[in-house]
Amino acid sequence: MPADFLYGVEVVLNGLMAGVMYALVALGFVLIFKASGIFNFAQGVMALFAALTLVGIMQGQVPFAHLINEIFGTEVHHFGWEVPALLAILLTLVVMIALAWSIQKFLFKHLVGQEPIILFMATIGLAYFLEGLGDLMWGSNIKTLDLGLPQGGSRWIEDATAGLGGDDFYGFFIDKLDLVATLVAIVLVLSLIAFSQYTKHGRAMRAVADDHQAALSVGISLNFIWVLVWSLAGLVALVAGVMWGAKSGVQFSLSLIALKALPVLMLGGFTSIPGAIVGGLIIGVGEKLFEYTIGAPFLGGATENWFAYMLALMFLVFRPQGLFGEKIIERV
Amino acid sequence: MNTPVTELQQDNADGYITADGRKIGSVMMDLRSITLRFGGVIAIQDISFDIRQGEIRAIIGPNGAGKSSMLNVISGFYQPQQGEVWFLGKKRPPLKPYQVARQGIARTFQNIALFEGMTVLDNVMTGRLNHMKTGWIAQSIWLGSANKEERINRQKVEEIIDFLEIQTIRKTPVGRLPYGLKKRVELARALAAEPDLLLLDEPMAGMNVEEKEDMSRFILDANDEYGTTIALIEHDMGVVMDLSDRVVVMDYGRKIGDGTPDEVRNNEEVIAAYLGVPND
Amino acid sequence: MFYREAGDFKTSYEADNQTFPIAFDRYRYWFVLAVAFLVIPFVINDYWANALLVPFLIYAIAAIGLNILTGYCGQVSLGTGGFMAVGAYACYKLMTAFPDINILFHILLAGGITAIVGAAFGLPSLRIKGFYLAVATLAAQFFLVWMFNKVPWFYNNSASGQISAPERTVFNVPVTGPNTEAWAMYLVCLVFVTLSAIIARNMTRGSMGRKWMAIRDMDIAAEIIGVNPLRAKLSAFAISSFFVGISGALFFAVYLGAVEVGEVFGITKSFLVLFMIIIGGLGTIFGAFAGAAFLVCLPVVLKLIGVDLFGWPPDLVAHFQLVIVGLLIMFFLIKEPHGFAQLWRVAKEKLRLWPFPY
Amino acid sequence: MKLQNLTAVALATALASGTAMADLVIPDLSYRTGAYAAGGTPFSDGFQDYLNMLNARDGGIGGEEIRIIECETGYNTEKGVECYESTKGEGALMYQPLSTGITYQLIPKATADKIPLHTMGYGRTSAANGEVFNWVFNYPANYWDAAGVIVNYLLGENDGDLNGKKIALVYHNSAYGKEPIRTLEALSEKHGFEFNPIAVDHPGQEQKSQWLQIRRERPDYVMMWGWGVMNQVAIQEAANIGFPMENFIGNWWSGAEHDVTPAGAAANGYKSLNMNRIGDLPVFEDIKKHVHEAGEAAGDGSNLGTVLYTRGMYAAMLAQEAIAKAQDIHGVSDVTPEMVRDGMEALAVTADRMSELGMEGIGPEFSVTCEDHGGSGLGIVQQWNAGDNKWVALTDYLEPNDEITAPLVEEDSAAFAAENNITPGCYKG
Repeated sequence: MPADFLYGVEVVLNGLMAGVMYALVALGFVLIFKASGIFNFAQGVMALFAALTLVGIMQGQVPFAHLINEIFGTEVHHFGWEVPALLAILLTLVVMIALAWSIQKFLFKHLVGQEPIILFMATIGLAYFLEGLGDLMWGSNIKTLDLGLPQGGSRWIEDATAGLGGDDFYGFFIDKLDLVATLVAIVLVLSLIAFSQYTKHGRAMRAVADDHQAALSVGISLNFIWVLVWSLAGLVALVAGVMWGAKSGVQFSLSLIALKALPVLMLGGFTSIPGAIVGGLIIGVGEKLFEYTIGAPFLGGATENWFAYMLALMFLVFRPQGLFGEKIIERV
Repeated sequence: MNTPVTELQQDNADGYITADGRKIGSVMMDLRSITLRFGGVIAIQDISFDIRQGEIRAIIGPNGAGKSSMLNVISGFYQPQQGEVWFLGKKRPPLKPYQVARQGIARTFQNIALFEGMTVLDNVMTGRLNHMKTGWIAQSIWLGSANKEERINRQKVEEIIDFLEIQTIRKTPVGRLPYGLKKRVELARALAAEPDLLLLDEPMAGMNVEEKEDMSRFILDANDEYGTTIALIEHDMGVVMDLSDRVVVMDYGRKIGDGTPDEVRNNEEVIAAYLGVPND
Repeated sequence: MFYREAGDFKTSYEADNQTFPIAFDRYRYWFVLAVAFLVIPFVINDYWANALLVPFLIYAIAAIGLNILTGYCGQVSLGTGGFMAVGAYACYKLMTAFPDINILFHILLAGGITAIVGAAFGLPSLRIKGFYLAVATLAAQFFLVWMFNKVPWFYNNSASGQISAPERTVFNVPVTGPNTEAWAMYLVCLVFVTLSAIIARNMTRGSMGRKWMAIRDMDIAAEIIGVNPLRAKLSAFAISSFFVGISGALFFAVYLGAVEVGEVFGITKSFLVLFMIIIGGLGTIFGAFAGAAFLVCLPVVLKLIGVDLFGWPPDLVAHFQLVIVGLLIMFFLIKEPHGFAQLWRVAKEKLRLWPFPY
Repeated sequence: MKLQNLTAVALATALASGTAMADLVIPDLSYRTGAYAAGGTPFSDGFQDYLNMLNARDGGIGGEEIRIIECETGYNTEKGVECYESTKGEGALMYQPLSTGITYQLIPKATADKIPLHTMGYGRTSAANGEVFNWVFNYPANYWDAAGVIVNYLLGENDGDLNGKKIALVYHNSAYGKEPIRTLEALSEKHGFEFNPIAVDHPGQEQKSQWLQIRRERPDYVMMWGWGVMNQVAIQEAANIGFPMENFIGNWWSGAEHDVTPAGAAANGYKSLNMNRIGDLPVFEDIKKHVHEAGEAAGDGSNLGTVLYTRGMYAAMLAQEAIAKAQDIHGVSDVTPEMVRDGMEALAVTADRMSELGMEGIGPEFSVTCEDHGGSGLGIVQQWNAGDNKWVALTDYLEPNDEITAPLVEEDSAAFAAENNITPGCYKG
């Protein structure tokens, strides 16, 4: 087989796995939007905040150290212990649940029944707040996230496939971290589905997503469900933060991954979990393949950012109901 | 009951005189063998009827009979798969709803479709949009023609506001109004367009008796003072029988009756449809 | 006691339909204009112009533009940064290609070019609605920035890819370039912002505005009463982009003087202008000003209080600033979800009835 | 309009509380927040700590106390302008804008206001031409020098012959990243290597396409012009595809500790340029003693001795020397911005002086003239040792490629002069 074709296949494979990473971020958006109609602008910052908290707990950092030192003239930075990864993840989850609870209690409880644009705006405020809070708590330097996740291309796959092409082909490159991310994403989605299908709270969650009024009338506590949903979104944010943070270190730019999730949401729809996954895969493959075939050779490269949006846009123009939506019949 | 098409065309010039002595003119809107489907569901099946100049024409039938779909076909919101729509003696090509509106057809909606963010005055003014022609440059500097046009149309709107007795709520945002008033504002908006044909989709749904009486009066007055032709959907039989000159009865997407209120009242199929004779 | 409409009878529809129906509001409006035009230019210094007033005025134009599209016509756009870049680069190309023509025409023309680009990117709005459209406009944002960065023609092949504004004058007074005085900069922006506000007000109170609002409130009903959705939406995109383009041109030529597209007109700019109109109040001209003032001044004020008054380290203040801006946004939304403009309206209504509680 | 009144009140209060003493005002436009905070923080710490140390140890410069005004820009152009305007009234002697975007903003403004700018290793490269840019100084080195130094280093590695080699440039898709392209194109013609620029869009978290391309094309060397998260991701991805790290060379903004640590051991062997020497310097003892132990550390004090901290300190030292020179020339201790400009133009950094200051060999020796504001352009190549967790200098100061860059500087500054009606010539006061 010609090397160019095989490299194209390689680009597609890597695009698929990049798509999984995008879908991980998009999932958090979908969970919240589906259950409460809130377009959560703060999802990216939540991923950053979760990852910062995880690293902070693991390294035994004193929260708000800089502030404390400034006010009391002390010199505290670390507690002097290190927390094992698993325990730290659990503690971070506790923090994210507490965050979910406070968001519901102090913010959205007071905004029940408002228009979507106002709820969206509230999440913008939340994003500012969390960004500042994360900096204040843990500092704004880059932190290394070391959970012992495998990194680097898989030699085995490379060697096993090197024989497929001629001398110009070096075998497929697959990043081990991407493989792990794919596995984690599969587990995450399966457990989310299992949770929503087979548990009481999961079913209540779906009921709320379907119809608030009806759910209320059968005695489901909306408040509880929303805390639950924000907690789940916090969990998804943590996973996304860990996966992206393993690559780049934990730093402010982590919050910008939200921008990679938006075209995925557009394509897959804001309310569909399968949509987020398939949308992520399409965007991942589409943008990588475009860069490989047209962007880099003819347009000077760096086309991925806008092409992802263009792809989603083109798709929507021809299929406004999105990937899994049914054809809309308009009524008056 | 289906009036043969040939017969209608002969009638075109004539019209008839109603019981209360109004002169009804020639055929304004002629619907010929309309069929409308949504996927596999047939909403309207091969229906023909006409609406004449100056008359009040009612469309009645049980829920889901396809009445609203019929109005939607007339106002161009749905395109029928089969059949022809003739308006003012011409066959109408498939038009967008806004093009239909520009031909002089205005309507109200079953579930009020007012512009909630705007005041009553602005809502009624939107009814005049097709009468306002100044370009965007003139509007942006608000001089001469734009100002004059605004004033003339405002005058017309104020007439309608007076007519419908909603002067006091002129500057109130529509979102704050109670249901009955909203219905009235919606009628005002439709009347402001000075339409040749006015379509009313359940104008009295959810109203109490007094409100219904008011609304009936407005409908009759509109027909009387402005000479507006009206086609309306209504569930309240008493109102329908009082108001309308001729009635079309629909059931399951088919036409089961057409004629004067008295004729329809005595039509066996209609009675069966309403009382539920054991054929369903 | 003087804030009353009682006794202030209107005898014509024009009088009833004017922008400020209450006499006191009218006086205040003229007073603000008089101060802005006749007092501030004489007392302004570089700091006030560059740190507060000029960015405030320019953002107000952008916010007016976006408010027409989002606030009046209901089409949420996140492409503002990209459209501002179109205005800036159009202005730059015109300035350097036709140096003898007055810069004011270039700025207007830049607005016109942006209007065309904006209308083109508005086409998908016929099929895509709501948040989906917002995300779709990001395609414009990313593509435009990428293009201005990538195609050397746009920056006249300069080595760094930056564009910088050469000196241009109006009545022999430099308004762009390094020798521009604070008052000249301020006045140019003030003239544009005043005209923009008046034009936007006129458009939104007439039949165009009603068409836009009808589309915003219920697009199907609007179409059935005779609004051509294509024309209404595209005209909103075009006119909105016209203002946004002007603000971009001013931002580049008058305010910053040199611009790198990815940094100045990036996605954060789009969000910033959107935040302005939401915080200020959607669908009001006043809201555009209030939102711009809030988001331009607040960081400066917070910085002054934190750094200069309390003597805290700037990084701590900067972090706190984010927390405070976030909290303020949430607080305002809980107290008054419809922005400053609504707060202002409610206050005025209370004032009208004062001292009676109802 | 209400809000503005509020601001006016706040502003008046704030300004009234500030003290306008006759001292040496040096603004520090730092960025400790936002996407680039990790780079801005250590630089600003070093800059401030050194100046504070001078105050504590020597009582300032020439007996005149230094007042640092820190202003947070967040690497954002508009905030940078606000910072400039709010500090220039305080009598700022010179600006170090610390961002290419803000530099471009300030070049015309500072020129009009007659305040010198020092943009070390960033900003507008052609500002090295002092006859066009009277008020801008970019010594000791600029980006075009950096490209020349890297190519010279590679020539040295390959016995002076790069013919037929493939060299790729991974660059931040912005004005900053595009800077070296012209120089490298000219150099590729001269030395016969194949040059391939590869763009990475901001912010650069996702670079799979770019690195797959590098993996396919197998260049002999990869250079990087990156900043922010792009650096960390690029180093990780290079390690992932198994690119030999010793053939991967970043510029001096892509070679700090925080750029390599997230990749852990995989980053071992990565090289980068540096414009200043690293390692333990005697001056650190003074900083510890006079600043950190007195509880006056800028930031949390943890950055002492890092690459960017040392660079910030180096920048402060260059400012100190320029001010001292100005005091020397004009015979007054309370200098004005204009005098500082003269000091900068007469600056001569010698090895002896650097040793005297406790920072032996921190930078190359260079002297500034009215024509050449660019310094010598020398740089070192350093390598990351992941085992010891530190950078190791591989070379002494290497020469750039002046015969390639000089005409480019000439061409670009001439264009600027023509656009802005500047008649090139030395500043005459």
